[in-house]
Amino acid sequence: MLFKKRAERLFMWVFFPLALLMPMFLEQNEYYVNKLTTIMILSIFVMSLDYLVGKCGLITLGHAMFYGLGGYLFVILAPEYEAVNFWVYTFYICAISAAIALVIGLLVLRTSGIYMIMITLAFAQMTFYYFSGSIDYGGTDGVFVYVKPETSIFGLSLFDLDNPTHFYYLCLLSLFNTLLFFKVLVRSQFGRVVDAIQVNPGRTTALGYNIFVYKLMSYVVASALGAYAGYLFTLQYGFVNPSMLSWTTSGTALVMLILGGIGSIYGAILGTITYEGLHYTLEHWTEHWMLFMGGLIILMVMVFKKGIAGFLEDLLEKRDGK
Amino acid sequence: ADPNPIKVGVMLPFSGVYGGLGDATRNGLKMALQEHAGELYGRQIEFIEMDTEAQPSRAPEIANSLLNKERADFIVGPVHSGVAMGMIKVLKDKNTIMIIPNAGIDAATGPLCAPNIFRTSFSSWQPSYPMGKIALEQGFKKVITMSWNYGFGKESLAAFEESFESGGGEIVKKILVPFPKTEFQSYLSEIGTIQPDAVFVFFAGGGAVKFVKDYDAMGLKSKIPLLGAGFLTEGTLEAQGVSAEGIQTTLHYADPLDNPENQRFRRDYQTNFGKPSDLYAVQGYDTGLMIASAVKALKGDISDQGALIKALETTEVISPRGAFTFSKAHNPIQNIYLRRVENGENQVIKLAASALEDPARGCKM
Amino acid sequence: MENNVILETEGLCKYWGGLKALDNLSLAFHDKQLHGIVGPNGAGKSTLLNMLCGHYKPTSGEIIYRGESISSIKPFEFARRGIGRSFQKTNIYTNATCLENCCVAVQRLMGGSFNFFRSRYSQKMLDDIATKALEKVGLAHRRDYIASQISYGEQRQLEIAMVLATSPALLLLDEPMAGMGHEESQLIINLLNTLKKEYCIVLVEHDMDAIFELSDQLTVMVDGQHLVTGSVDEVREDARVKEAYLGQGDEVY
Amino acid sequence: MDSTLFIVQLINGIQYGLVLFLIASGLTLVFGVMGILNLAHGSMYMVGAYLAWYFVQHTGSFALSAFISAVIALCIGVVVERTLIRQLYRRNHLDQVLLTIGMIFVFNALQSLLWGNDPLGVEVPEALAASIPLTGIIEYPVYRIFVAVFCIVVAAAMYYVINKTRLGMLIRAGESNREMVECLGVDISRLYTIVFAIGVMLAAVAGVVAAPISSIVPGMGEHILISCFVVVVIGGMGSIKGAFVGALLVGLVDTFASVLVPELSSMMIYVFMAFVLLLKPQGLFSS
Amino acid sequence: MSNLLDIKSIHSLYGDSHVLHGISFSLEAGQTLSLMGRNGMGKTTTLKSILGLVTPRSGSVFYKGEDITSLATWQRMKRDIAYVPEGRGMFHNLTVKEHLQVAARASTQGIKAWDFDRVLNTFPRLKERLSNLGTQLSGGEQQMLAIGRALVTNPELLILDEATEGLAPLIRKEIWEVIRIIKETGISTIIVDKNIQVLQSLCDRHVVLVKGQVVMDLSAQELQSNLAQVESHLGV
Ligand SMILES: Nc1ncnc2c1ncn2[C@@H]1O[C@H](COP(=O)(O)OP(=O)(O)OP(=O)(O)O)[C@@H](O)[C@H]1O
Ligand SMILES: Nc1ncnc2c1ncn2[C@@H]1O[C@H](COP(=O)(O)OP(=O)(O)OP(=O)(O)O)[C@@H](O)[C@H]1O
Ligand SMILES: [Mg+2]
Ligand SMILES: [Mg+2]
Repeated sequence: MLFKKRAERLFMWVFFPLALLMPMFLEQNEYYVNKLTTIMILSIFVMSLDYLVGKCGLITLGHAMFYGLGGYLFVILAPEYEAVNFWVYTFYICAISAAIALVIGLLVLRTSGIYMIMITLAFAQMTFYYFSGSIDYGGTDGVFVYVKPETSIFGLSLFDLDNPTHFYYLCLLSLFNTLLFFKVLVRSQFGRVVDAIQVNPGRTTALGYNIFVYKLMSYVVASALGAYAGYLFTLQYGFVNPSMLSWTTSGTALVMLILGGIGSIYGAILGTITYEGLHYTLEHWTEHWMLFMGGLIILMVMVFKKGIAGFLEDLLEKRDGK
Repeated sequence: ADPNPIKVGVMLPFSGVYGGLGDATRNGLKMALQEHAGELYGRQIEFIEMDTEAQPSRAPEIANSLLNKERADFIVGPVHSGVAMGMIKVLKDKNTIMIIPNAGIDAATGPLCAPNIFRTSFSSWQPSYPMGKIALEQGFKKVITMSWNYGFGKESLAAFEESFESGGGEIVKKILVPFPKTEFQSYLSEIGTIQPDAVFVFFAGGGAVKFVKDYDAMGLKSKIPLLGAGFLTEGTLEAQGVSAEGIQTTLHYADPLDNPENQRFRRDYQTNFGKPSDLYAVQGYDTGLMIASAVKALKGDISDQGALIKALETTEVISPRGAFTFSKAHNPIQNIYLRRVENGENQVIKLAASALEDPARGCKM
Repeated sequence: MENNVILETEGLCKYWGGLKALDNLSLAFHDKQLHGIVGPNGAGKSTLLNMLCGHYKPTSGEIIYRGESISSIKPFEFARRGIGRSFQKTNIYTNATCLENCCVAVQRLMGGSFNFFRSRYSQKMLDDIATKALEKVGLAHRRDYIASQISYGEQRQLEIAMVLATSPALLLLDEPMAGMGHEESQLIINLLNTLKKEYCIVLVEHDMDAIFELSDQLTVMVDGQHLVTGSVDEVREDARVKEAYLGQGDEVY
Repeated sequence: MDSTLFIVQLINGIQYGLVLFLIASGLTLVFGVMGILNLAHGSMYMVGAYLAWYFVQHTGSFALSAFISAVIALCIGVVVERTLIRQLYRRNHLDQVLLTIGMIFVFNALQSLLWGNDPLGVEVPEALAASIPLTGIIEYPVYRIFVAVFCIVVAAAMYYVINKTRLGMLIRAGESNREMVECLGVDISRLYTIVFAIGVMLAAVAGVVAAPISSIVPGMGEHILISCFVVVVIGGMGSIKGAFVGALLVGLVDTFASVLVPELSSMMIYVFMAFVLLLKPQGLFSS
Repeated sequence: MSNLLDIKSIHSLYGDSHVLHGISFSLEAGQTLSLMGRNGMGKTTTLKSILGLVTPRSGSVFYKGEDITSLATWQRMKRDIAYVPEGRGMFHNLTVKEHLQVAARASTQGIKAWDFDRVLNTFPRLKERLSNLGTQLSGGEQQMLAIGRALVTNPELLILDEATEGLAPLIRKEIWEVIRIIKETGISTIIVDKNIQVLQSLCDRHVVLVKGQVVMDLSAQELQSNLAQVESHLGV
């Protein structure tokens, strides 16, 4: 079975049907559809980070680099005033990001622990400053995407990216696929080795695995999906800005991830919803939202020792136990 | 009268480095609309305030929420040019009015100009352009220019260079410091060795404080005059202390500006908010005036966007900075003053340019 | 005898800064024999094992496996050629079941480790081989226990099972009986007694009873250097060994 | 670049490096030596600068203000360790990330509530306000020389305490095995409270000392935070000597990059760090 | 009470798993006590409960007549207890020299029988490794260092958990000799070890644990007569 834990199954049965129906309730309000879309996109990003951090034990503070690259690659590759094909560019962007991740991974994965955190940060900061200072790509002011891609496959166009509801469903579908993909990946034979490496790299080497290759592949896969999320984010409003690449973006994703529950994959969605939800609520409630946000984050670290997902799992297990 | 309030979305930074600017702008805005509350044909004003955190990547989302969720009639913001880009992306040609109370990015009233986008502050070009002529008048031939390597800074330097070089001046070096770095020591040493006639800089906020203090501490101020776009000494004088004395800047406003509107404004602001007003408060105030006057002109009915835009375009804002009108690109046509810091205040020396209009390059409106 | 040597070292050296942890060691290990290595603490026994399995790179000297020098290959390739090892400190996947521990080992042989989609639970054959390895060390009844929940002795057994599951030709064991009770030790001794009929085993151990009982060949090292190699009886009676390692008389007061 | 300018830039680089070391010193202690990932370190730097400003306004004396600020920071450190950090020693490093990011939010909000968002400045104390001529028309402020000397003193003191005293050994031992330290009859939790508080105090003192030569603005801590981590990591975790050398190198790299490749200068310290870590994956002076 | 240590019906748990089921025994001053049992019977847990590294759910520990159950570990150790843990507890970032320096102290009575030099003379092997880090030692060297580190605190009660683990026979003898010497100076010792012959000749009391319970608590003479039964508990 793909979803072993009760909490996980419960989540799948609650979240996706709800998400599927959501736009019907929100029909009159485009904003909420957009907001939820952003949350889906962020969830994909955070989920790819969760795979790296939680499943592979590769903690990075440079994941935003790929998020940003997803956007900038589109701006760089696509002609400015011509609608390109969404699927083709999805492929381009994922492939190029994967290639970049391959090269960077070759360097970065030689280190581990805090050193790896810092060297991934270093690469992210380099790209951040590169785009911040670039003349061609708008520097700190960012660039616009004037024409959104069209989505036809063999002439059949399913989505209209300019329609927020369509875009919402595209992102929801992407999120669902990402979740499924990671779940399958974790359960796969590849996943077994990755698990082994995370728990005990020395032993895994001694069993004859070239652990570097597994780490590298994981890094590449997660980075490509991170870039895909960035690509979606760019398409949502048609705007790319270097702040997508900044370390605070990586840091925030990490916060969402830890909140949600590291290593649980679906926790990424919980974490993102919680963080964004809190942010939204507090911000509308008081100008000093930071105070409360900070306080709540601190509180949650103390209460949810294994993140929200872990908390749910314990809750349901305890009930089962009785 | 229409029982529905006029919704004014306020998209400003209330936290972080630009928090002070956002706060002052909002105060000015509210003050103006309060003062003119009686002339709005019974319409109430409802403010919806959103903290942009000066985060460009969040800008589209917030703008979108004001547009689609709150259905704001006016959206006022932002301070930061990157955020402006994100907002414009969402708001361009939509049925709400966007009024920029600070962000100077030339493109907003240049290539990206739109009927529903207005600006009550300035374009980056405006405050810096007149300084080129003044530098020449004061006999400076060789100048080093310096700013952060970002849009606002680069546009400011370009405007200065435009007028300075066309008058025969020479830019001996252009230093672009990566944003938001504030470690200036090495650049200052370089300036000290090159020894130009003067230095023209663009910095604002914390960077401006640091730069001015370092410039003085290195002993350069007394030997190489420091010129700048007005932001160098705006809202930073107290922190800069004596280091700022003697610095000359050009800007569309100065606190001690001698006109009745300004005197009244500064007095009222002080009593209302318990602290002195500043440039950003003025810009917010003028934004309020502009909204009020348009509502008044339309007798409270702002439902027709065409008419609203027309009313806004033709407004003459009687501002503390002196009256100004709007160019075709919706940017103020305004006076620029030459100021010098004396006793901790930006004293007005003279009018550097009167009714200066931004060239609005690239605007097809 | 020469013909069934499977692993040899030639002038093997390992220096840590100025310290010669291992100095010019030349040994030969024979197939289907248990080769004991003893020596005082810090003699370089663990260092030797660590080099034989590729964990450390030798400062100089050669490791020759089935006639081929393997001193410069990557650590993981040692295991691929059939050199399996257990560690001085128990080294298993503590959060997984015993079966899963062995499956990781078996999967390397069976392939499919780069398969992103195939479920790790889908291969019956893999499970069977892993179970067999567990059976070999007498752990079949612990198959579905989480490794951290079985006793220390059983963990050591599990580690040996994992090594066996990679079907090695050569087993390098570093103090497998350390910290183990009498009963568990006896279990391992019996196990090694059967295993040495099939594999070449290099055993480092301070438990003299065990090492004397098991060894076909016994090497004594002192301070990084080779002292003697020979049969158990030869070594036991060697005066130098008594002085440097065993001491006089029994360990009883 | 002629030789005088080169020398001036060399001095600038070293001076900047020393300031960086001072700011990173608390982090070296708390993160490098004790192994606590405190992202709120930058916030304490900011708090130090604001406190300095506030007390200079009220007492008029920089020295007095520095003293009061240090004491307050020490108390904050004790409270934070006792109430929050302590709960997390047994937990994942990442939980510390989350906790301290929460603290950043709180500190930022408090700063904005207490002192507003305008940039502030502290005057250089009277006694150190002079400048000495350096070359050509450039003068060098005495205060910066004072700061450099102060940094060196802090570095030397830290090096001595951490590496040569029993206290230092205990702190290091605690990072590797808390339980065992307690088994030596040492109250490790009190020790850690004190050391954490000293780390916090060092951050705040760095803020105080830097206040006269920097602008006091919201978010000033976050910018510096990353640089601090760069310094600690380049030097190698837990090594005071490493952090010191790392800081100087970063200072020099940044200064010369500003002159030689101005457009890329922000990137350069990261390029440098990546380079160092690729050559020495554990930093320059790791054990 | 003349007993140095009294342990009264201790129950300890790891999470939900109940490991110690009411352990009681006592140790007179100057005595040497062995704690025996198969793997996983709770020997280490008992020691940790005495030291406060594991908090017992119920029961109490008296040291020199004083109830120390609620004291923190360091407070207990301050009363001149020293511990050589299973697994050695090395500090990976301290050198051998620092390991000894950091631990060295006089006993509360001001006794300074063991110092840096005496430890090095006892374990000359360590002399050559003074600047190695704790984890850069061989297994046996680490064990020597752990014992040395305990001795330089000049304890009154020494607790050794498998302290001869991984040591060569010669060194093992050395250790037993050391323990005999310190026993003569009046230091009490609790030893966990698997070498029953040595324990037999060295210890005054023997406690046998089975599944977290004391099944036998014998004096030296009683052990002789019940040897077979003890051995069956230990699986010899
Ligand atoms: N990483 C290292 N750095 C420096 N010296 C080391 C390192 N690892 C081991 N040594 C030294 O090398 C020598 C040999 O160590 P090794 O672990 O091989 O001994 P051993 O024979 O296994 O001893 P034991 O029986 O005690 O386990 C020891 O003196 C040890 O101090
Ligand atoms: N940290 C822990 N968490 C959960 N269970 C534990 C933990 N440590 C020990 N146990 C369990 O408690 C029981 C007693 O363990 P303990 O270490 O006290 O035994 P021991 O008698 O010292 O054994 P050994 O001779 O192997 O050292 C064992 O069943 C063990 O599995
Ligand atoms: Mg060894
Ligand atoms: Mg034990």
